[in-house]
Amino acid sequence: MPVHQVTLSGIVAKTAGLTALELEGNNIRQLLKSLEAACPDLGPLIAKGVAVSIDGTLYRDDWFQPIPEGAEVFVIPRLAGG
Amino acid sequence: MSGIHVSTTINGDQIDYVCEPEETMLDVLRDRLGMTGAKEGCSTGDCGACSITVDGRLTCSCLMLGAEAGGHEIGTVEGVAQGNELHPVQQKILDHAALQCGVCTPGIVVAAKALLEKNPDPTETEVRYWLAGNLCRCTGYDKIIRAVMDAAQELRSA
Amino acid sequence: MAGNQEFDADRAQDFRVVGTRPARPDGMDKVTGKARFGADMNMPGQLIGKILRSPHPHARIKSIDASEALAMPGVKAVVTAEDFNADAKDRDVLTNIMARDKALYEGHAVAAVAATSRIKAQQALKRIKVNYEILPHVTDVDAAMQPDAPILHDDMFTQGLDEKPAKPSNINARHEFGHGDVEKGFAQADIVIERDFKTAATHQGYIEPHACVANVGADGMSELWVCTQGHFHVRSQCASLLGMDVSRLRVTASEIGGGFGGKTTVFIEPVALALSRKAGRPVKLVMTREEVFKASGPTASSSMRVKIGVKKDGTITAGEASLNYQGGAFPGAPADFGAMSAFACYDLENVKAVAFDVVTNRPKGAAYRAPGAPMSVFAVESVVDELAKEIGMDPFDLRLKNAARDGSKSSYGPKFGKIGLVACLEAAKAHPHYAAPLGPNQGRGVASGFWFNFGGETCSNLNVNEDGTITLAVGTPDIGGSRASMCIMVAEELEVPYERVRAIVADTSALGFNDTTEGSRVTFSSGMALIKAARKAKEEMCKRAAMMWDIPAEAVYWAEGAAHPSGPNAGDFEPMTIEEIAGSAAKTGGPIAGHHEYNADGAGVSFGTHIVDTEVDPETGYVKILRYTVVQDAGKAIHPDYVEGQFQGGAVQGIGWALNEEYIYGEDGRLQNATFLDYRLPVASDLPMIDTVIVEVPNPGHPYGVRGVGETGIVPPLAALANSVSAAAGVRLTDLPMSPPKVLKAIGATKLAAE
Amino acid sequence: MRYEAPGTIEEAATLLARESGIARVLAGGTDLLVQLRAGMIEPDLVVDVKRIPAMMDIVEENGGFRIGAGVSCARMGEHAALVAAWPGVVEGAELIGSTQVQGRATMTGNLCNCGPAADSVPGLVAAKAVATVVGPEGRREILVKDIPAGPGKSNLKKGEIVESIFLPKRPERSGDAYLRFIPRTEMDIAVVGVGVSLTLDADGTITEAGVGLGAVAPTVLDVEDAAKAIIGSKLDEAALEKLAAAASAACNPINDKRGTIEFRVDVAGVLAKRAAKIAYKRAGGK
Repeated sequence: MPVHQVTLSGIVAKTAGLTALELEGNNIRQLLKSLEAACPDLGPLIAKGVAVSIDGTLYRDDWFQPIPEGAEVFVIPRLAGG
Repeated sequence: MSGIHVSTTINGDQIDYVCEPEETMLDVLRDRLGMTGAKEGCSTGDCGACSITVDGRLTCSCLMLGAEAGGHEIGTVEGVAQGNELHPVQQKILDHAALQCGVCTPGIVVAAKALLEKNPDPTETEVRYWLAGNLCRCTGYDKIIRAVMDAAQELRSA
Repeated sequence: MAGNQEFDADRAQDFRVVGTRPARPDGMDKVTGKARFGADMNMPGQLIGKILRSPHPHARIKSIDASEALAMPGVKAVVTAEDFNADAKDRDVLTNIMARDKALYEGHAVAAVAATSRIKAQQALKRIKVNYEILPHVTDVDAAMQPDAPILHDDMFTQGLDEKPAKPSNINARHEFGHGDVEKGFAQADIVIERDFKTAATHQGYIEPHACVANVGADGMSELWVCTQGHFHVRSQCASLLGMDVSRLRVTASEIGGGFGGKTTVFIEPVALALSRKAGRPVKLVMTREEVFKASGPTASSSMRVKIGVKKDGTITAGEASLNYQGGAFPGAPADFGAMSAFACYDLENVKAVAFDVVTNRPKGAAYRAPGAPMSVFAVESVVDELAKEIGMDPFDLRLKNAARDGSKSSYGPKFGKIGLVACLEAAKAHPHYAAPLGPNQGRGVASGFWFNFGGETCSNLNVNEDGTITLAVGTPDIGGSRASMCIMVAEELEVPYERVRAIVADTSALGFNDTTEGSRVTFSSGMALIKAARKAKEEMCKRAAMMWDIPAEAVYWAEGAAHPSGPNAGDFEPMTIEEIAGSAAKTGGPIAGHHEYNADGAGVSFGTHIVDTEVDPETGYVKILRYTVVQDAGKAIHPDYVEGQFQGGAVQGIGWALNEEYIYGEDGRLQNATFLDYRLPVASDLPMIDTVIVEVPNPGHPYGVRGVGETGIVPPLAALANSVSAAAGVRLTDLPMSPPKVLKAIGATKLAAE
Repeated sequence: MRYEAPGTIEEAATLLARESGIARVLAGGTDLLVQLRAGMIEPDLVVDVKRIPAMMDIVEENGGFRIGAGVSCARMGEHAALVAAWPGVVEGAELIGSTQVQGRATMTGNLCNCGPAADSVPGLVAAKAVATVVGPEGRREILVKDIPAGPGKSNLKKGEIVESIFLPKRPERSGDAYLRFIPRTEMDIAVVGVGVSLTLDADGTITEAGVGLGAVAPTVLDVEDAAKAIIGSKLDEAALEKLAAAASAACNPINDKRGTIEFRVDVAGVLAKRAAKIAYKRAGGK
């Protein structure tokens, strides 16, 4: 599986206690599994919902969105709107 | 509580109803007569969504008791179009996309029609002040004002 | 590049229906008064529900005795917290719709009655005895953060700190975004400005109060008619709150009289269902305007500090924001979005935004158009304006020099894709408005703003009827004309006249789950679903034509609303119209339909820039708006009238927020202005025409390039007005709303300082 | 609640006097219905006076105008002679609420609610208008300024109804004006309201004046010091400053959701000057 440089933002970073880490995964679901394994404290937050940004596109759910090699990946709080 | 019998005219039709003394004209229209075109946005006369005319004069139906209507001529949004023929105010509101959610629209239609009957050639400022009691939260009023001005022009040239 | 590359640039060259302005399908009913909104429905044998609400901002509920009320003639049911599912998945919503142990704000529901008339229900409320133990309260965000503040929730320990705090507080969470080193950045600056800002809580102000009619059968079969932005979400919430199966509850979305985020959650709906379940009859529940103000979901008030450093050449070296938002009695103030949006218009090396989500004894906030962004952007854009004056640079030039561009690293982390901020700034700078002369006591302000926009779960159906007309079913309530946009996109895709297509908002039993109409998502998400559904239908129709022509399906293409053989080799056939194909559908395999279900992504962020001129009466502080221009990126305007309408409506809501709208609380913790008389929405005579410029930088994530347009428009006005009024008054205004007493005081203060 | 719509004012007064519970007069109803709906009052009897012909007319009388208590503000605005004689009074009446409210609201209702911010009252006070009151003991006349006793409280006795308001004959070279301050352009309650009425002599010197101030005290004020400040002047700068100072000095306002004490005091002076200038011009002054 490809390894990505992942940046955590906002409360995701604070809960994890770090802002960047290397995670592997072909898609969002695998990435989030790797993240939860690395930072068990994030379990509840991930279950509640986080957003993943891949090369600037925000995904709210969409587990099977592929993550290309070398992509810019952020895990950020989940968004809502009015 | 005792019901009050009221004989009145609504949109040209002779109508009789019984209402409680506490009921507003808006309650009567909506709950007793099934005429739900007038909307209850505030029940304090501040939003204009319940606008009707009484003997041709623009009024909030939430500020009038149903018991007061006896012998008067009531006009509601349901009576503005003649059958399938829209009044120019209605047509221009459609043409200018002067509605979004549309809940204030019946009140605007009744109020604008009343304006143009009184003042066929209003300025933009006159339209804005006349409609100041008709709140619209969606449109910022721009397209509504344009629609009313346009309807005025059409009525004048008709 | 990841992200769905959906945009078809060639196709966008020759749109025929997209970009036109046809009448909307629901228009006729709305101008004649026939359209049915939330309160326009009645069910046979229905009762009227009314809710008893706490008069206290904070009180323990020691007991509730409804026996007298229940004994009154005409009273059929009373419900309290006990009548809801204590294991509901969203505990905050459960506690908000009906207070459990404590009333947490004035207006918090405590019990509800169903009776044979409104008057009887109202009388019954007075006979319900609630024994309260009054507790100390707090309504101000800064006061609520103090260590000695009355605590709302004993189990609230601030999240997002390095260590879990030892004591509970009213601070639910701390959020932080940014990158670089702001201290280093400030050290590089020639000028640093730091200021404090405040904004009052405002309400979405939709003209239609919340309304619903519920009917729960003895067998559990239930229906709910309701004005909502998201009937699927209402179904999901209500089923959980009442402990029912989702399949038992069918929710129909009425026409909706405005929402702006305020109708994205439930308030009275579960109560109506609970009353109906108990009474065994349908129950209609409609909020009064006072209830709407006191017990629906206004937006946050804020207290903020912003610091920005700039070099003399206009390079912004660092930006820092600290934001305190209170969102009422439960967690969820949009502080995180405020922090993410604050500096989104800038490409900064050093940026940091910290935000606190704080609870107070006010109604639980709901979303309001670009939740959280207008406040923080107001603060940032005010400081940017001041910096431009300090270094003697045109405010557009300063913004352009530092603007976020394609590929810029956003202030909240990820890099931007294709964005339209620079296009908006350039269009605004070139607009004649910006060059128009100003008179005495007049000022001009400009500001930009940003919103993310969302996609989300979407399920739409398209049916080709037997006469070749098209019916569309969408699951996203239409609050601003979206049915017209849906018809336009399908007419474009199928190359049929707009008038041949009709869209309806289907109830929850007819479609799969749809996310709510929120996040400016509908034209993007439901629109893309329908484009894809139309493509499936086209493919099917080409197949049917191929079968009838007895040629391979690949040899047929769709154009001008008809199937065509792809060339002489395929065969010599006259085009087969949609009417012909639909008319013979029964013999060629049955009904023709298309549908698409997905979780939409790639919504594409949207930027806008506003210009406003105001005149300040130096003797009274009265602010008159002279001229207003909105420039915003729509990606692609499907129905330009409704895009303009969104721009204009957003701008005017922002004007209200900036000048006069506010929740005013007394020392007693009670809301003092729960009427349209004293909660001052802008009226028609307050405003000039709102000019619009639609910028179109296509969103790569949508086949037609659509970006959501609903929310961004409310973000720039607060700052644009503040900058304009500050210029006109000759003094910087930092406290919203800029009501006349505040403006006059500020002018007076400057005059004294000058002496 | 009972609803009655008698045909004469005597019947109305009798109904009100006999009611042992809470009774209310319904004229325009633009305040009464709001209070009813909100449950702020629960009257036992509502007496609609709009079926009393004598209360539904504007009559010219001895060169002045008698305005029936049931006459809507919109009708006042449509009465050309009234508007010509008392533009300031009509201005005040026409600022009450929206077009919709105008069609129903009455000046007398505005007066009898005794709201400190009633828009039509400062102009009436400045005009020294007189109300005719009918009660169980017959008819009497009372200065408009003496009707309000405090916020929501009147000096009328049980069973008394205001039948009409009389605006006296205008001497030549007279003018009046009403200005109010609201944060919006429409639909608000006055934060400050000022009515000024004045009469000039042939060379433009003010010989008589009245100044009414609203929303700055528990009742609308008749500010004699403000009137004195401009009497004998041609409304020069010095007189205007004295007027503003007197108006501000008379204020005894509160801080509330609509405005602060300091704002009201300041703006009362500002509006007094502006209203006086308009009235002066209307009176033919230069």
